[in-house]
Amino acid sequence: MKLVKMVTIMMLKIAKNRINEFLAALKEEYTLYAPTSNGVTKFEKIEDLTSICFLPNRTDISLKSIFFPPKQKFFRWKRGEMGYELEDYLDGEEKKVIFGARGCDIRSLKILDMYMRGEFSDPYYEKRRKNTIIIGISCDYPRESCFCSAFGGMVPEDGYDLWFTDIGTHYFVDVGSDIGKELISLGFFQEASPEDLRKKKRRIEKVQFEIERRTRIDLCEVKRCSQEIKKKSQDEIWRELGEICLCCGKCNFVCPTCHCFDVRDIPSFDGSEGYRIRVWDSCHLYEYAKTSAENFRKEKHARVRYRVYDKFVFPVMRYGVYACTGCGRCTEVCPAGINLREVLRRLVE
Amino acid sequence: MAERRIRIGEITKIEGHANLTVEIGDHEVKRVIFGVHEGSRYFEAFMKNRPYYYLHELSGRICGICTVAHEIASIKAVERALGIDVPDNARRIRELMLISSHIQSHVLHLYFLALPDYVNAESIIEIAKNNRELVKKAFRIKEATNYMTALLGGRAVQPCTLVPGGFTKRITSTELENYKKKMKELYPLLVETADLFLQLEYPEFERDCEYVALWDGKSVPLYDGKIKSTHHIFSEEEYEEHLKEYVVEYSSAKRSLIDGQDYMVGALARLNINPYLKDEAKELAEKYGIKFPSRKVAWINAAQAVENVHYALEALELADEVEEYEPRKSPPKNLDGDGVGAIEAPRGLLIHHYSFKNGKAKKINIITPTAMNTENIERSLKDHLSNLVDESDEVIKMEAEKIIRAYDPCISCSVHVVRTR
Amino acid sequence: MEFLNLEAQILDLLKYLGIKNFRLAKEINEMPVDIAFVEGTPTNREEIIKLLKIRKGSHILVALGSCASTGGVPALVNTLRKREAMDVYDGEPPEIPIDPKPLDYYVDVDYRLYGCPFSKDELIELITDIIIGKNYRDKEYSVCVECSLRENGCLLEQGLLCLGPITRGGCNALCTANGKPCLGCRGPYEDANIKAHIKVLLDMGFSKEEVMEALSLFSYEKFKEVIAWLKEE
Amino acid sequence: MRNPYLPEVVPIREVIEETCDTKTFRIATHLLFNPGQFVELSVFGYGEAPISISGGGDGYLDLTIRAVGNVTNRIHRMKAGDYVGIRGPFGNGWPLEKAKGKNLLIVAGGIGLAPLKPVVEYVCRHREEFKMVTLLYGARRPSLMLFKYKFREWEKFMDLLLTVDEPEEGWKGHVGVVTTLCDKIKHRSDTITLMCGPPIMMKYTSMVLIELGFPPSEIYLSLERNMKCGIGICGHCAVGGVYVCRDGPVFSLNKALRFIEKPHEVQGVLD
Ligand SMILES: Cc1cc2nc3c(=O)[nH]c(=O)nc-3n(C[C@H](O)[C@H](O)[C@H](O)COP(=O)(O)OP(=O)(O)OC[C@H]3O[C@@H](n4cnc5c(N)ncnc54)[C@H](O)[C@@H]3O)c2cc1C
Ligand code: SF4
Ligand code: SF4
Ligand code: SF4
Repeated sequence: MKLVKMVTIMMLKIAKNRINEFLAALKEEYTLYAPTSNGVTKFEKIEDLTSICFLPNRTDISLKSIFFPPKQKFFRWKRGEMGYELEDYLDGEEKKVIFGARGCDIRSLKILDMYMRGEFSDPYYEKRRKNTIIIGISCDYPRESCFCSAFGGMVPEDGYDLWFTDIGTHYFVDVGSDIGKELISLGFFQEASPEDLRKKKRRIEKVQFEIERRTRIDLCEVKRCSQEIKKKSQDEIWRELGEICLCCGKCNFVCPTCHCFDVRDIPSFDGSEGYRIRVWDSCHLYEYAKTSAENFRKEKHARVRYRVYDKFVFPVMRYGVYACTGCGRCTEVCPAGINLREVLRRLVE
Repeated sequence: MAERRIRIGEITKIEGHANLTVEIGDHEVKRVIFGVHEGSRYFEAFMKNRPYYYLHELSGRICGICTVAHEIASIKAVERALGIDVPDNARRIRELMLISSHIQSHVLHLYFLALPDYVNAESIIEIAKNNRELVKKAFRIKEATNYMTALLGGRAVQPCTLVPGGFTKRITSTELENYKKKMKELYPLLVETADLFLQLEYPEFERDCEYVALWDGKSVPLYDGKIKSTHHIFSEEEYEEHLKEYVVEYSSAKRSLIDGQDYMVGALARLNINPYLKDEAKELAEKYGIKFPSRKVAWINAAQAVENVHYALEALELADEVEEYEPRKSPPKNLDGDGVGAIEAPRGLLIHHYSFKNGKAKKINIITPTAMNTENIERSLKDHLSNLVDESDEVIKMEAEKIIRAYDPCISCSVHVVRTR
Repeated sequence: MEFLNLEAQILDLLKYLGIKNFRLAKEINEMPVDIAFVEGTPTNREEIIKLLKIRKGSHILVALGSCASTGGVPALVNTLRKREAMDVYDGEPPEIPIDPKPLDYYVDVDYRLYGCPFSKDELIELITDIIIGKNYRDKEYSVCVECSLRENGCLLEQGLLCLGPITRGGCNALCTANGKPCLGCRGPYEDANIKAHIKVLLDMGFSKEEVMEALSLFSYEKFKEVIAWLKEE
Repeated sequence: MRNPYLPEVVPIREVIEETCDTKTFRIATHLLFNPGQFVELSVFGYGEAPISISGGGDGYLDLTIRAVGNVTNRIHRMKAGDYVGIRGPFGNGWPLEKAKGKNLLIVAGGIGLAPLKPVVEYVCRHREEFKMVTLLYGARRPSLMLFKYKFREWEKFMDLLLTVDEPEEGWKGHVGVVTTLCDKIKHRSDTITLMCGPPIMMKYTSMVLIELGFPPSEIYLSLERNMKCGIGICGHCAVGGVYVCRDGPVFSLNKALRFIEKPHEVQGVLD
């Protein structure tokens, strides 16, 4: 008890040139995921520490697919004595460390948890999600499309084990959990000075200010803003967006909180065995809400509206939070140039 | 003796639709008509006025088999015409692609189209019933070669990484390693294949004609070289002076002659013109008493089998030299110009020739191997069948088909492409 | 042709299917058949008649590849006036050409395998579905979907002219994964917002000609109207 | 923790032909359910489909299925002894408790009678728990009516109002859409209405019932949506912020009308 108290008061930092040692030590025991760059930046399993990419801000592709891969096998079936034999494909139980997660990444995991580990828990997600250590890091400067300030800012309140902030030759380190406390006992960390703390604060404020300046919306009053958007369900904006949206689905796939999936059976030639898999799905696609009786979201504008509502209205009604992190990925990939930040501004103002 | 007409309405086991009519009278073959009755597709017409960066996409669709060869020839012509730089490395990778697609094409022809003729089977499906292992082997080679082409080209048919100037994607050392590994695995199978096909009894028929192939005086080139025939050597750009095309009324495919003579292109022509086989391949051939140059038409099949071994070795050497390829931009230096790309497709010499104005193709000429071979096929048939005039229709038909199939003609290719003025 | 590229699977497949009529691999050709795969599109009258015969003699007719299902590259000839096309033969074609059209212009087509070349995976899916009696459905979503599932970067974002957003998925985004923008070889899907995408491309700075070129490359038959509209604009 | 995506493999015990396109499959399982709940039915190789439970008893469940697509067509070719997979039961079911002591109006169209059959059977067993009970059932044609062999028994316990869109030989009953029968309902007030059928039918019937004075808060609808998981994760069934699989499939009309994204089933009602 005493130790814990001491640690929480202590301010820590780690020298940049010791990061690799630290990660190597972690890699001994855990599978390490960190950003890499091969045309696009994304989180990948790290075999070789030199392939880690230290980015100034978030990755192009979110870390969703580590826990919820685009295609995932549920089970294999095989015709047998007693009808069918099923073989489950629950996998990915290894202990993971994710290094280099951003505030939006961490918030997105909390949102995904809300969907996937709620009343009904998704075992395939659960299995990959548990035993995950998260080391987050502050952004050096925001991307053009970022608007996390609308959701409380760049540094999340919780959800990380360690949080790094660049203060020159060192990273300032915040500890966010008991596991974090264990990690700092590994011996790579040293005490930080009040000057370091000031540096950290200045650093974060600067970036934060830049994001706010661009975003110019504040959705922090979740309930009120959500109500505001809710009122606009018949607004002409939806028709406008419906005209230009290509319904390509890219915004859904890159979104770190989109979790829809389709379930498919892949049989062998004679159907005696096969796999049941799930594949990411998108609410912008024509067949998404199609049943034998009717297609319930045939018009494109209804699909566009649905996505915005499913981020800013429905989850608020259900869970009291937005299902958006302000990462701006959807805006960045949208070929039609639909900018979620602008859409929200129009809706809220 | 009354005149006899023997007709094969549709020749099977070749790519495309063609028919054959043989007219016999007075104990001699009066006329052989090798007709192509596929409708024309006017590639050269609609490729006109298309921008240079789409030409290889279109020409890749001329034929479903030699897509790699067509795309590469097309790109080569574009690059020459517009002064687009190609790194040496990219050139070599293209050569590797050509090699794996050559082997693929040869294996397809040998096992699936030619072999049934020599083992008296109706089709490969029948062979599969009795000798599953053999067919499995053929499929394994095909699969391996397709895999290799796909490593570099994205996919084996209609590769999607080729662009003027190089490739669209990074070609990593792992991919090159895998190519090499696969080729090594494949090599014994190719030797076995050669063993099998060199043993077969081919029709003894011999005939003199011109052979035409790329030539560089030291190897059996696929990608670069001068054009050499039995009697001439000329550069790619000079092809128009020597190869003259014409239309015959009973066929929708154009034909051509080299300085007034019919000529043969393809595996046999390549080996006849280029006596530079790798030792292993040469020894293998000689083990079965097969030597090049040779005038035996049916030895085309033997030549293909030998080539497989040769090119596999060639590829292994090449792959050692090749380094990783990083995509880079290399824009055309000029938008007007004229360029010829001649390469060796599996069935023989393939020439693409474009003239550009403002980046758009204004003149297009494509001569495919089969178009070059048709006149030669017809004349070979006439000679060969002359020795058989007294045989029954069945025998004549069968012998005729054997000869035609030996050439591995690709009818679709020959029709799809015709010259524009 | 691509059939033989099924390689490993083909022998497996023969356990369930007999191939009755396969001119390339086999000599004797029989009718009627259960499934007829037709590749390419008729180029002369004889072939139209043959196609009608095949339709009559087969239970299921599958249009294999771009040419058969959308008209494909050969349909580009429809951009020309007849005279220009015939110039190819120095003005004397052996036969008056007919316009390349998708097979369903002539006969009912049960299934289509889009693409040039069509996707092996889809062929396997179709054959499996036919054998086990399942509905095979055309993909009603864009290539972007498959591109996103592969999580490779987007070429359109890099400023290349990509037709992925309006092109029917099913190819597993092969070209784009290899760094080549989608040229629409599978044709547009029903729900595609074609005009909106054209606008996107124009806004990106591509000229009308460039966009028209790209659209007509593989699916001229399907984009005819849009191209005409674009010319008008 | 049991994997909710993993179906239980169970045999079909019996197949009962209902109409030309509908069959009832008696599945051997010990699952317990509430009327109005559904299961996810797997036919391996063909996929999964949500199917309402149309009855049950000792060691079995009944699934009444109309052949429209992959799963449903395939199961129609199956026979007793063949195996399928089921997951569930899912969904909230009909608010039977609320109806106790009140009048009960059951409105069904076509296959929509399947999820309502357990309610009807409950009424037959516990008639005393309700005041007046009416079953209003419409089908496209007389030959497409489900459970005709049960009607005689049901009639003993409730008012049975039947109608068809197109008559056939021998049909002496009412002709017309379901709404044309609504004025024959003998009870107006203090009535809980349970309704299931095609979207268009639910919409017009709701309108007419409201006009007749039935309050929307006492009308319950069972919605049909595309469903992949049945447990509110896959997202397909979401409508206006609720998951039909988890929060429904039964909703009060009142609630459905307040969804932000109005379900098609009630579009136009009260406008
Ligand atoms: C809660 C709930 C309860 C239900 N209860 C029942 C019940 O008790 N009994 C019952 O019969 N049904 C019931 N249904 C409906 C049933 O779930 C659907 O009919 C079923 O999902 C169809 O599945 P399938 O795999 O057979 O069809 P699928 O193959 O998935 O096809 C579904 C629909 O897709 C469309 N489709 C099919 N082929 C094509 C094509 N080639 N191109 C385009 N579209 C196509 C058609 O509209 C088709 O009807 C219920 C649905 C829900 C949500
Ligand atoms: S990315 Fe843009 S165009 Fe594509 S579906 Fe989303 S909003 Fe529409
Ligand atoms: S909706 Fe857009 S901004 Fe919000 S989390 Fe998803 S991708 Fe990021
Ligand atoms: S590269 Fe093309 S197909 Fe892929 S996501 Fe981008 S626009 Fe779509």
